[in-house]
Amino acid sequence: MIHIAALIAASLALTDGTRAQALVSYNIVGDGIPESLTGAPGDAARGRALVLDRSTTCILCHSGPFPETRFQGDLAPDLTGAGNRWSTSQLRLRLVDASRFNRETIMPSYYRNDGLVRVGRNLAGKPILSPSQIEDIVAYLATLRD
Amino acid sequence: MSVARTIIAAMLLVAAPALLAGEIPQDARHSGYSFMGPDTRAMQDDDTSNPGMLFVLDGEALWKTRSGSAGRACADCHGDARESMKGVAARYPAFDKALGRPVTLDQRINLCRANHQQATPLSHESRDLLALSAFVAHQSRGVAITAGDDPQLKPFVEQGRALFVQRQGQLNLACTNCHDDNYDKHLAGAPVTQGQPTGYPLYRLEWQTLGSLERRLRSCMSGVRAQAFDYGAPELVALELYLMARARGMPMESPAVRP
Amino acid sequence: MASALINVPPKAKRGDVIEIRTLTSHIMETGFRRTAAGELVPRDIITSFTCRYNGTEIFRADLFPAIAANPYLSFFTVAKDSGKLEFEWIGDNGFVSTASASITVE
Amino acid sequence: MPSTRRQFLHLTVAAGTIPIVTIRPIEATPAMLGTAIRNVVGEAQLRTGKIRLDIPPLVENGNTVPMTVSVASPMTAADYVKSIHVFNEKNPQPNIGNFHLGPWAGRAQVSTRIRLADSQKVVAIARLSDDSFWQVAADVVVTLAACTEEVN
Repeated sequence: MIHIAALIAASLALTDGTRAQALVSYNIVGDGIPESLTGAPGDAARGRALVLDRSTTCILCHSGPFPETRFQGDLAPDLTGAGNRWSTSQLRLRLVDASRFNRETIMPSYYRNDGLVRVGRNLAGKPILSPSQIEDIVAYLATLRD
Repeated sequence: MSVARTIIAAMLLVAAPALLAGEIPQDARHSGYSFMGPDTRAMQDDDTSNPGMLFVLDGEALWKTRSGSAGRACADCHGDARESMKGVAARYPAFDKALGRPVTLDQRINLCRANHQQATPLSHESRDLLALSAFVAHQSRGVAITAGDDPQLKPFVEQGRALFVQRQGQLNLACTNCHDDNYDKHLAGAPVTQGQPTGYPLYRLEWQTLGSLERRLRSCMSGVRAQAFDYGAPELVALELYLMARARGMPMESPAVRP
Repeated sequence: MASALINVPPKAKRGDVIEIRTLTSHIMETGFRRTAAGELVPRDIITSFTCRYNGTEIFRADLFPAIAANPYLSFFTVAKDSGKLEFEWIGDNGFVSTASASITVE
Repeated sequence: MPSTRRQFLHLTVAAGTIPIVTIRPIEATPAMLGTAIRNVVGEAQLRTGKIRLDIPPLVENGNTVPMTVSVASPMTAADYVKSIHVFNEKNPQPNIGNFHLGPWAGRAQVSTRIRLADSQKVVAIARLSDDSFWQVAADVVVTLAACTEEVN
C-alpha cells in the first residue's frame, strides 16, 4: 500500500502573514518511508549531536547509550538497540510522524506542519526538524545496535 | 463487600465533586514540593530563608499604603489581612458577579484599585502586584483549596479542563500528557510534576524572582512551542481555575519555592 | 522598594554563639547578560555587606556576580552585650540599604 | 527565534521587563581561577584539611545554589579564621565572595547562595590567624532546566 502525503500548504495564509513551508514529498511504503527525504544518506555523527541536543528534545524524553550525558529522560523508551529493532525506513517514518502508529503517543511528529493547534507565531507552518536533520538522526539511530 | 464499596463511593460523591475521567484522585495528589530536593525544600521551609518572603514583606507595607485618588489603603476597607484575607486565595479564581466571569487574585487586586482606590492598575508581574498577591496568598498558607466549588464557575472550569487536555504547539502536547499521565518520570533528569498550583505566587529559582501562575503557564506553553495566551486572557484564567479545582483539598503553600 | 529579612535571636545568654541570617531584595544583575538586541545589560550588584555589633564591625563580605539574586547570608557571632546589630548593603549605582535588629544578652 | 538555538539561549521574559538573552558567556579558565586564588593567597602554600564545603553535588537550578563553608577552628584570640574566600571554575568571573571574620564570631561558618553557569568545581579557601591557607574543592553537577521561557 502506498500513500502519498499531501503536502500543499502554501496557500494557507497564517495570522501573522507568514506562510506554511511546503514540506518535501515522501512516499510511505508499509510502515516506513524507504527513501531519504533529501535523496542522500544522513550523517550519523551530526545525528548523534542532534539526538543529544536538548533543544531537539530526543534526550529530553529518551535515554540511550550516551555515557557522557548525565541527564536523560525516562518518558520514552531507551534508544539502545534502536537500529536492531527498526529498519531505516521504519525509523524515518517514526521520526516524521509517530502519531501514525499510535494516536495517543506523546512523541511529536518531527516533520509535519498541519493539524496542529496554537503553534508559536515564529514556528507556525514549520516542521520541528528539517529533512537533512531527520536523515542525520535516522543515520545515527540505525547505528545503535546491541 | 461490594455493597459497602458502593456506599463509600456514593458518600464520596456527596462529599466532593466527582472526579473527571483521568483526573488524579485526592489521595494521590502531590505538590511540586514533594518532587524537589532537600535543599530547595529547606529554602521554602524556613521563612527567614525563603526569598518569596521578601515580597510578602513588601506586600504588607503596600497593604497599609494609601493609593489612588480615593486616598485609601487596602487596610482601610479590609482591616487586618491576617483575619480578613485568611483563606481568600484558596478560593481564587472566583466568580465576579458584575463581570459574569471568574477573576484571578491579581485581577481582583486591580479591580479593587480601580473601583475603590481610583488607582491605576498594576501591570502583570510587576513587583507591587506580586508583592500584594503574595501577601494576600500568604494568609491562606495551610488552607485547603476550594476554588471552583461555586456552581456559577462550572462552565469555566470545563473550559479550563478542555484547554488542559487539548494538544497544542509545534510539539503537539497537552498539559495532561505530562502532568496527569507522566508525573514521576523525568524530562532530561528533571522530575515531571503534577502541575499542582498550590504555591503561587512562587519564587522560582529559574526566574530568580517571584512569579504568577500565569507566568508559569505561559512558560509551559512556550515549552511545547505553542503561542502563549496573553496575561489576563480568559483562556489563561480558565486554565488557572481548572488547575486550582484539580488541586481541590490540597493546602496552600504561598509563597512556595520551586526549581 | 528594598526590603530585608533579618533573623537574629531576640535574646541570648552571654557567651552564646548565635546565628545571624539576612536576606535582601536585589536583582544581582551580573553584567554578563545581553538583551535580545545584543546589548550588554549593565552590572547591578551588591558589592559589599557589613554587620556591626554595637558599632564594631563583626562581619564583612565582598560579593561578586556569582552571588544569587536576593542575596542570602548566614554567619555567627558571640553574644557579648545587649544592644544593636546594624546591617549595611552597598552596591552598584549608589545602592545603599540598611537594617538593624536588637538583642538582649543576659 | 530559531528553536535550534534554545540550548544556548536562556530567555527570561516578564511583562514590563526587557527580554534578556543569556548567551552562555565566555567561561573563566582554570588559569583565571588560579590567578584569582593567587591574588588572595599570594605565594603562600595551600594546604588541604580544616576547611569544609557543603554544597549539593547535584543542583536543580544553577541560579540559586545553597552553599556553606565551615572551618575547624577554636576561634580564640590566638587561633582563629581571618577570612574565607570562595571561587568557581566556569562562571564568567572566578570570584564568588570574600568573607571577613574574627575570633568574636565564635564559629567559623558562612552560608550563602551562589550562581553556577554550568557543572563545575567550586573552591573554598580559609586564611587562618597564622596566615596559613587551607583549601577544599567540590564538584557540582547542575541540571539544566528542561523548559525555559522564550519570546513568542
